[in-house]
Amino acid sequence: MGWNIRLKIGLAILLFFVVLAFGVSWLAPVDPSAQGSYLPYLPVSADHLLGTNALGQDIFWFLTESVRNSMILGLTVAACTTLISLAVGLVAGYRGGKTDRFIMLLNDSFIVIPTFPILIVLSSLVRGRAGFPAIVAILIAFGWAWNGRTIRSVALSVREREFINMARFSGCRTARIVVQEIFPYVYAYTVVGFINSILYAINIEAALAIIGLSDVETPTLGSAVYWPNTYSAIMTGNYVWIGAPVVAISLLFLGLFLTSTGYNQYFAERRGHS
Amino acid sequence: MNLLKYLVSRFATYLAVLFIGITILFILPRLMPSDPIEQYIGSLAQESSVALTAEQVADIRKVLAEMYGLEGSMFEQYVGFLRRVFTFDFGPSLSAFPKPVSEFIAAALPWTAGLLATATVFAWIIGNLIGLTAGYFHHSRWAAVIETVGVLIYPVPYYVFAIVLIILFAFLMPVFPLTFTVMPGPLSLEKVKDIAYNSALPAAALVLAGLGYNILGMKSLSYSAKEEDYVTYARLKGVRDREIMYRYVFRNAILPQVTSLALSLGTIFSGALITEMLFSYPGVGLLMRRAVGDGDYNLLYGTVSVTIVAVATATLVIDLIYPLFDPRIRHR
Amino acid sequence: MKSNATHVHGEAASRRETVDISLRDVVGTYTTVRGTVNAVDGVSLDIAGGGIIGVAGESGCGKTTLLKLLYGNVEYPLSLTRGSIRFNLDGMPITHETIRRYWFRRIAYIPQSSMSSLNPVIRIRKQFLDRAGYSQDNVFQGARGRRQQRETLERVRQYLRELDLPVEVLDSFPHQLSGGMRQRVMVALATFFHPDIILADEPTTALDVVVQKGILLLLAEVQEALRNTILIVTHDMGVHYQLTHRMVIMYAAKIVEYGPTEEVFSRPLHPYTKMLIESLPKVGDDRVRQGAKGKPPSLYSELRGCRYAPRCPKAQAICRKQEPELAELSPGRRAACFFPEE
Amino acid sequence: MPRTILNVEGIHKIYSLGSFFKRLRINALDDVSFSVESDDPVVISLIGESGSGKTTLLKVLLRLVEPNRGRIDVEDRPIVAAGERTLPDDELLRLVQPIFQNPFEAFNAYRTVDKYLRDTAVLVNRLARGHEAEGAIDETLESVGLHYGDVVGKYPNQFSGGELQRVSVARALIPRPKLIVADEPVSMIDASLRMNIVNLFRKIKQEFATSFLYITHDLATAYYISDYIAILYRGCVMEFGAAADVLRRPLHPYTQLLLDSVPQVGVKWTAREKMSDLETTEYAFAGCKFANRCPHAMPRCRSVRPAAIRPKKGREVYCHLYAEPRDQTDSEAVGVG
Repeated sequence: MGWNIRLKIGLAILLFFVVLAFGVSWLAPVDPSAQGSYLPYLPVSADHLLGTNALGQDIFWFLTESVRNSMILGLTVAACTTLISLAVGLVAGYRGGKTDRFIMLLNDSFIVIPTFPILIVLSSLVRGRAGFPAIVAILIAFGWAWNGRTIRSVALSVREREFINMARFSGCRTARIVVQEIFPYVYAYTVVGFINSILYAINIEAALAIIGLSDVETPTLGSAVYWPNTYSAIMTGNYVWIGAPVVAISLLFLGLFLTSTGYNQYFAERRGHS
Repeated sequence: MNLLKYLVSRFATYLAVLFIGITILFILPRLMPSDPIEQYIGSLAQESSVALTAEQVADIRKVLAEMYGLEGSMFEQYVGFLRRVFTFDFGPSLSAFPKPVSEFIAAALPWTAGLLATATVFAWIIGNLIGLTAGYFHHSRWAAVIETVGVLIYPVPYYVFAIVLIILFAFLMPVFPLTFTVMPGPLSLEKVKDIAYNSALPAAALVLAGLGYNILGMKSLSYSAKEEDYVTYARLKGVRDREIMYRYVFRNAILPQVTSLALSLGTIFSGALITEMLFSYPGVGLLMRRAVGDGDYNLLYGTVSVTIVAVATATLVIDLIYPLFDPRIRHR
Repeated sequence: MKSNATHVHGEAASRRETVDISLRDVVGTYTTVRGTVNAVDGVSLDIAGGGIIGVAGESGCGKTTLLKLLYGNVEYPLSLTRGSIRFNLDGMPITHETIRRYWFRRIAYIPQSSMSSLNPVIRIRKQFLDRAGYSQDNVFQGARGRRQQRETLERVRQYLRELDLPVEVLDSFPHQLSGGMRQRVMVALATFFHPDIILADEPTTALDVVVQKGILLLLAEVQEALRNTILIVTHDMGVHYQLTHRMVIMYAAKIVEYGPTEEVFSRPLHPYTKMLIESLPKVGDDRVRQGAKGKPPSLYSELRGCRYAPRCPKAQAICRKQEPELAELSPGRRAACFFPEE
Repeated sequence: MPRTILNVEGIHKIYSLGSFFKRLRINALDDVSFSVESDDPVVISLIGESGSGKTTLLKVLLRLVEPNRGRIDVEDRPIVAAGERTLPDDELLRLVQPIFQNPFEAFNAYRTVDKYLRDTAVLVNRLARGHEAEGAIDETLESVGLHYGDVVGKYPNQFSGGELQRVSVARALIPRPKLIVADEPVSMIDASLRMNIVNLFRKIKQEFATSFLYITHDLATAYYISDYIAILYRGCVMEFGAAADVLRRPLHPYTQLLLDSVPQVGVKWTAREKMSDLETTEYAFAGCKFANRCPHAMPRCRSVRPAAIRPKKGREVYCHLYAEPRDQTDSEAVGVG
């Protein structure tokens, strides 16, 4: 069973960004966030692939650094939320009953409560300082709920399947049953959830940065939009400065989205014929 | 499922959301190393050329603590905070002292509610209709085109739509205003037009951002509903195509979409806040932005509390409407 | 059905007798990821006269596919790749192409699963009316549409009373009815227009025996009153014995035997039919039974000769080389076997 | 003194449905008792329609569900008593093993089937991984007509239903249990192949001295294979006794109705029966649960739960029709048919 078109395109886009972030970005000749390294407003050329901005930074190198930081943030948040959602979802789904009802009440609350205003409160309290760890913590605190919900509902339905009883009478205890029997069924959803969490984390941090409430001194995809926005790059006609990060964000999100839905489809097809 | 059981469980969720949201809001600043009072005094000392005496500082501290609800034990503070939220009294605004925060919020809330409700309902209905058509006629070429469009716009975040719309329609083709400017005055046809003209871009950004989600969701739901036995049977009964599409496919596929709308309201609201900030639209989002800029904690807590209450209530309303769509909950 | 049934069905009763179904070399093909497979592979048969016709066979033999082809329910991945299917209803020919126009009014269908075959979100009443063509749309046509709808609903009520069904089911949603009641609603839906032919696909498989008996006897009564043709597909040989007048036995996409039910059971011609009947245990019968040896051939592979030959105790060299015709061995009895049972 | 193969005593199981305010209590098992004593292994059939409680009883016996009251013993060893688990889990697995209805549901589609066999050999039989476990698996597979090579590394979808059910039987046999509980084990298998599995049960019963609890709605295979039979309706035993006796000379009107409704080859149906659809209220009846549908129902049937009447040794029928005349205060109300 081959990869479908979505998965192919999505992985190709992600590969491009991974190479950009973790391969190419180390080659930057100077610290990309240092201001005044070059003359401002240099046009696109071989030396400066996307030109330079009003602050005398190379737009291309700044962008690679931004992509890297955003991806590190996304991967960190996604890894933690995936672990939490797996634990929560499996416990709620497998235990059922009162445990399940309590966890789901908590879970639904975290889905319904809008994350963004809470983050605004947080960032106003720390005033942009000590930004990243606190933001990561809040993103994790609010990020597990969607996946937790999905994993729980899968676990809940698998729990009722006959092969769970079969495993029990083959001598398996609860931990073994969860790992051997239930995990294969939630595995695909976990992968999809992981990718979606990357998107979620990068997205919210970027939103926060764009309105100046994240740690804008650290290059991220959000601060890459914040600076041209603050310096009115639109009015001064420096479209590459604002355009490049906007395109990068859209393309990265498209890649993540295509990979997650493509993988979902791929797995569903495989399940259908295996 | 029993209707009563359903309603009780939804209401429990509502209370849990309120409780957890408000509690987080209460705990969060108390976990932070920085103290809003010291921060305020610090900034005050910087701004004023005259040095403050120790007595003055102590006075300010006392006043601020009272105003922020930071007096007494943790429990007393918590009860006080809950009272503030449920009486809709968040104390005076600091940046526009002594005008109460609730007045600002009362002025901003209708704008946000109007924009958000219009855009969400619009995106939901249009998205579901397009999705239904694409899912029902999934073999046609148009369905593939629609799906591609959906895939392309779904992952694009709110702020990108906002920025792109600003560049396109406020700079390159300046047909819409860059910032929101509606003259105060009594409601007239003229004013409604003015509001519509000024709200067009933020509304468009919100609709675009919500459209992809609804199109893709409805497309896959109606596609799978079409495979259900009751649709096959209706077809074999000779029921007309249009009737199958609406009364069989749509009526069933819409149910998960209602639930999913309720669950995604928080995300939609977050998106609306940032859109308002980028368009300077005079809603709760902009107010929140101003509160952060001015270090106006009462205003900030007021707006964020109202946001949480509003989202939870809107979710509850959708959940309460749900049984109208699903007879299996209405009639046991 | 109550005594007034003859009155209601008087007009219907007079026009039957000349129904026949004619299959000529029918091949139905599924397109799957493993390639194409002929689930019905060259079936020819003429069924004339009314009555209840049973189609028997085990899983994968093609009986449900045959029913789909007959009903014209041919959608991807199934296709009719060869042959012709014709109905003759009192001199009116209906072919594979035109059948859709007669669905439910003259040729009706009863599906296997009544739970999933009823729309869960609309009332039973509307699921009657939407076929009758008097749905909400007609209400908008004003007083005439509303009156027509009322009249149709009254006829539906009347019909349910004839079938001994509580009229209240009309105002229920499917989930409020028991499995047996839902399946009786399906029977009522399928017979409301007094169709000439009813095709039923395992109509009682999911039901308990007591409820099953009620549904089957209801079908038998409907057939007696309407004097029409009912074609019933089921794997349960007991159901065939109780209900059907004639039966078709299928094996590996082919018809292997056709004849009056009583005779098929008392004197099966095809070794497969014989094995099928003899493997059934019975209450009160203490003989040791043997299950069948081997399994049916995969339809994906190249098949030569009689498809039952590898499992047949009587198979000779010719059985493996040449395919036997479904030949008429005695009046009304056909079997596809070189060495039929005596 | 013969052994008690299976003793079920006063089992109650109540499920609560509905809301916090309007509770609907379903007596899924309402005082179920029967007992089989024998020196030789036996097959006991549990017959009932959907909603009869036969699956709940199976779950109680396998301790997947806890009863509200009552006790169960297998081979003179108490499994549950008064809601308590009276036998350690690992001992239960060596005493009782299940076979499930749909073999494709009973094996995880993502795991190879031999893993279940190995788990059973290693975790239940405490055999060492490798040769020791594989030897035991191979030996057991041979007794169901398969070889280790036929199953190793294969996923469930690579088997036919009949083959997979054999693997399932082999797995249940590995611990050499005293009782195998088979829940509708042949209902998913084609009729002509069904007897292969049923005959396999007969062979195993003799070879391994294993008793079977065979749960089914199919009276014909039950007649063919069982030594004892219990007829359940709405959570109550209606009739119990030697299989041939119960099915050839049914006493309870419900057993008679059931036998009348089976579409059996050779005996044509006559009249249409009075039908009752599944009624949830029947679970709550104070008297006989069959009273609403019973053609012989008397006034007391609706108010008094009939006690077990023993017309002869080893036969029990829960019906007022067979009560001693002196108990029968309203015998003139109806003629006994």
